[in-house]
Amino acid sequence: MIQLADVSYAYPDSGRFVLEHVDLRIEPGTITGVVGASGAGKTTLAKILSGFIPHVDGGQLSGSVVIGGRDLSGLPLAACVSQVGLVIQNPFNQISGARYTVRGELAFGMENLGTPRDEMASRVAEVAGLLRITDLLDRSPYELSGGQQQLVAIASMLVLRTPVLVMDEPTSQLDPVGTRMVFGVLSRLRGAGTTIVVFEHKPELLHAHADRLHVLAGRRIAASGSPGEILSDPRTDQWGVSATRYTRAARLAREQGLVPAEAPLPVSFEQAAAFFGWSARTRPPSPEDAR
Amino acid sequence: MSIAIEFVDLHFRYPGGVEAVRGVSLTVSAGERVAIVGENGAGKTTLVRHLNGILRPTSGTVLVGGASTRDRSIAQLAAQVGYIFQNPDEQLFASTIGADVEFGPRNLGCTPSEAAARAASALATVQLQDQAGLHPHHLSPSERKRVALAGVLAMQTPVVVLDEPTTGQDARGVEIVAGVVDSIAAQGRTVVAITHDMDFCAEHFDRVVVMADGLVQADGDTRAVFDQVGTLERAAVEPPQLLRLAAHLGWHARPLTPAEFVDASTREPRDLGTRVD
Amino acid sequence: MTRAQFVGTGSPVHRLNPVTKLVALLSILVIVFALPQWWVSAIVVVGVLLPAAVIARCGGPLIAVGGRILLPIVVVLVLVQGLTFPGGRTMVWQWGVLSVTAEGLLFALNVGARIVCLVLASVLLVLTTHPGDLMSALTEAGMSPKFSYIISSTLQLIPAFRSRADAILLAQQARGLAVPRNPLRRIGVMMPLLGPLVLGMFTDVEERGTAMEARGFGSTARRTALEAIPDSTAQRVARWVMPLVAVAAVVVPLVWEVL
Amino acid sequence: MSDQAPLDTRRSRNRLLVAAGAVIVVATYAYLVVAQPAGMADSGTTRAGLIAMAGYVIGAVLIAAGSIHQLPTTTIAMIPVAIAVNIVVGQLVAVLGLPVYLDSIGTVLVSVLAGPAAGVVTGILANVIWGLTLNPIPLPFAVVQVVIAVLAGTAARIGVFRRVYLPPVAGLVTGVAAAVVSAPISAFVFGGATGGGTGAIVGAFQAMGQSLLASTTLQGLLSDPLDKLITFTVVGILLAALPSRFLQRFPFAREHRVVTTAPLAPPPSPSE
Repeated sequence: MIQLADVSYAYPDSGRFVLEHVDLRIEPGTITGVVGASGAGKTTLAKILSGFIPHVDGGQLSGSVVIGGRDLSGLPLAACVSQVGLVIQNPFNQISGARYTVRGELAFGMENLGTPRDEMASRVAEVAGLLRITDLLDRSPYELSGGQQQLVAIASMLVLRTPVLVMDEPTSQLDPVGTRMVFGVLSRLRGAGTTIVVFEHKPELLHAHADRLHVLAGRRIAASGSPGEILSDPRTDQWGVSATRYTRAARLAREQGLVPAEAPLPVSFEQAAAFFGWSARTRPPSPEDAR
Repeated sequence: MSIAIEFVDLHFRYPGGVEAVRGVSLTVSAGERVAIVGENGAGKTTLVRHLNGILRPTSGTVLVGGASTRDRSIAQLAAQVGYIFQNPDEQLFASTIGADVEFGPRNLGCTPSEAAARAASALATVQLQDQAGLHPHHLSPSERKRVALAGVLAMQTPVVVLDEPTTGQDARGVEIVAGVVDSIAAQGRTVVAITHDMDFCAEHFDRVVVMADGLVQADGDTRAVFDQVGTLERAAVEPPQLLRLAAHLGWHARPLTPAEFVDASTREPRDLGTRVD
Repeated sequence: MTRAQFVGTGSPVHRLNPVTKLVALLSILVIVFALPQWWVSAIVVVGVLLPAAVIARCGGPLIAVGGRILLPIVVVLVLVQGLTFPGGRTMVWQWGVLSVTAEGLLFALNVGARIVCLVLASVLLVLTTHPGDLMSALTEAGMSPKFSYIISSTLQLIPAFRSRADAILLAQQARGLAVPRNPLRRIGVMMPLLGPLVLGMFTDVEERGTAMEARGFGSTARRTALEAIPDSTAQRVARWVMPLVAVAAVVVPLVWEVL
Repeated sequence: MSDQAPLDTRRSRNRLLVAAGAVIVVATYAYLVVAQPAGMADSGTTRAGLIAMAGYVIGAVLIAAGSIHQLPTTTIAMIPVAIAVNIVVGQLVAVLGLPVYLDSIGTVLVSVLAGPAAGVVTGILANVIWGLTLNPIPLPFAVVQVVIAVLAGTAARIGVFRRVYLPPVAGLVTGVAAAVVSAPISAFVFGGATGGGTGAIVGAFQAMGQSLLASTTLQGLLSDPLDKLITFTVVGILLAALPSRFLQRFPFAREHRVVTTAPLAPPPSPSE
């Protein structure tokens, strides 16, 4: 379990807080999405969750960050990174370049931690199969496309098998097919007990895969709830969170009085099909239809 | 202020030997809003990079305002074609946002006061007027992308080319970029955009060009192109959400915006809404 | 030229342990600098380097690359020292005010032979050794993994940075930046070009540091390696014998002089 | 290594390596220049080449080894990027046809932001990279980079980069030092011929009656000070234009107030 209690943070010498009084509770073996406008502090929160703040970036951190019963500020960085794997936003910078092939790049983290040779080879093969990059293993990571590099960057953390994974926009360079595949892999990892925190803003995928969403706005957690609740909330625009076109159309229909005001708004394609299918037959959808 | 652009049987082969554009002929009239869609490697960026001379045709011709781009340098074409690159960090350099936005107009020969006025108005268009005195890197990446957009808008070119303008933008950023596209077109200027965001594309462009394998696969009115399901699938393009939903519900209408969708929902035959299980 | 030009022919020279080759290179350098007569270098080039290049099937690239580096140096060396060597007394050839001295030519021959040896030996090592293998082998031999990371990472980053520099140049030209003809006025276009490159560097540096820590680079655990480095008893012996020969090349002449 | 004792031993071992390297470099220079072994300049068959090469290379290796161990991972991660900037800027400047090299901007930036030790490693490994990319000529000159990095770092520490007009002065001084230190290598290893243009200049000085070492020193003094002056000036301008947020990330720059004397922002207190 991950628990943030009253966390505030200011970067060194900056004179202002980027996060204030953040409380967050994340259950083990779940996928948690964190959404919010660009510049709302998502990358900062990702670094707090993985111990890089305050261990590397310094600055002023108050409150407590407890992961698996231990306070991160009391642990050395090496212990933090063995608990929490961080996938940073830009895959180009996640790739170390210390090795000349994707295979070597994937093994690099394990080499640093002293993983035995046979074990390294089998973990590389397993993760590469999972993310469908087996045919890239002997290529140079720098001659790959942005999307392929992003898959390599994700794989380079998955091989370390940390109990917690924090991912900062892990699908920013992927096409829809790649994005769905990555979320599929995350769902499998959750099934195996990994706790995943993903900073992402693709509403359809969050709705399909996340167990819970938190909204970061105005330097704090502005709302928490199920993906359905958060993504159909009337405040999405104000939070800088994008709603699906289904939700927007349904909201418009509700504003025009075409459906009852209490009807829950759809987020996904399936829900929207049900919503507008029913509305077209003039029977208002019941709350169960949209869930 | 309004000029047309034309590609005539354009071929382009990279020095490595890959032929990225394999015979494209396309005319864009002044004031059109054209979106070019297709998966990575389809040749979209290669095509539009011919508009301001970054790439030169292997064969074929590119006409901007009726004249070939052949004998004009990138800097000369810059007065006619504004090109907004994907990555703002490859162009922002000045110590204030305002100064950076003035860079383009100054290069085009504007007086300092004119450049400042243009910069102010461009920054207002992207809603960053209050940040003009800050360093570009005080902003979030999504805001920096809007600074780069303003830097090209301030050059007031008759043609504006946008490469993936909504990538990395949050909800509000997408809305602002959409507003920019609409306002450029309203002034009779031409907008050509490459985009992966089909919903954005459906709501703000008159015309869609689908590319795959260096060729144009479909070209025409937005609604008509997004209805060519087979072609889109071959080009690995997913139709916009609402259009897909309307088709799934068996509607005749092909709505592009939430308003059109809701409007259509009241007019569609009611018994057709039962295909849902 | 900033890309490592490894030519992978899979020859016996390629398959040697990279440390063996590096020790050989260093021993050769010590020998030719300790015995500074031109014929020592000539023997090393003809007797060791060229045969090794033939075995490695890298003769062509070695001559091409080595020639490109050496030709200007050797030409300048012979001309400049032949004509202007301070210790020159014995005139061999005179034309107007120009005079070539025997001492100057001998100096050029002695120095030039060593440079040829230095360049050819280094280039041969680079041609026959993948930089990654060299770094892995040196790390295994006790070099700090930090060196290995910096070298390998830099070699791979350079092409990416070069395309970034190209992209910056294009982006600024698309904003109307024209490069002036006057070289001094060109200094004015430096900031729009260097600015984004250096600013980008800061973002990269921060993210790369984080990513490296996240992958345990700061770990104090005993590191392991994915790939095994080939080695043999013969090579282990050679790695002792070659430096001994080099030391002898330094010590023997000294003792000779003293006696 | 969580306990204190090994950390201390390692720290003193690192200092010892750096000190030994520095002593060897200085001794080499002193022997070659001050002691001027008899007959050294008269033929190519003295051991001056061996001494110059061995002294400088062993010195550079010791200094690099002693310096790299002091650096935290975040600083190490910075070095490849800085070397790439060195090389790419050098090439950009060449493409633009500017009359300078500017191939040590990255090294100077690292020295200023992360301290001389980081700069030393950057500079030395930049020359190793050149060696690995098929031009071994710069390799014996690695120790010159040590001088540049140490002087740049020291300049930053004493506040040179807080004023616009001081970096050019520091650059000039650094350029003179670099020229002086590199001269014995040019003379005794390469016979004055490290390249076409520079070789011709060395020849011109020799024709005027200068010794080989004096000629290579004078040749260096013609180009290095101007180049380093421009390099330091450019770095000064870049630093002045940087948002403070970037500089706060570097403990050395923060601790020594490298760029500004402005007071630190007071730590904020949470609202409510």
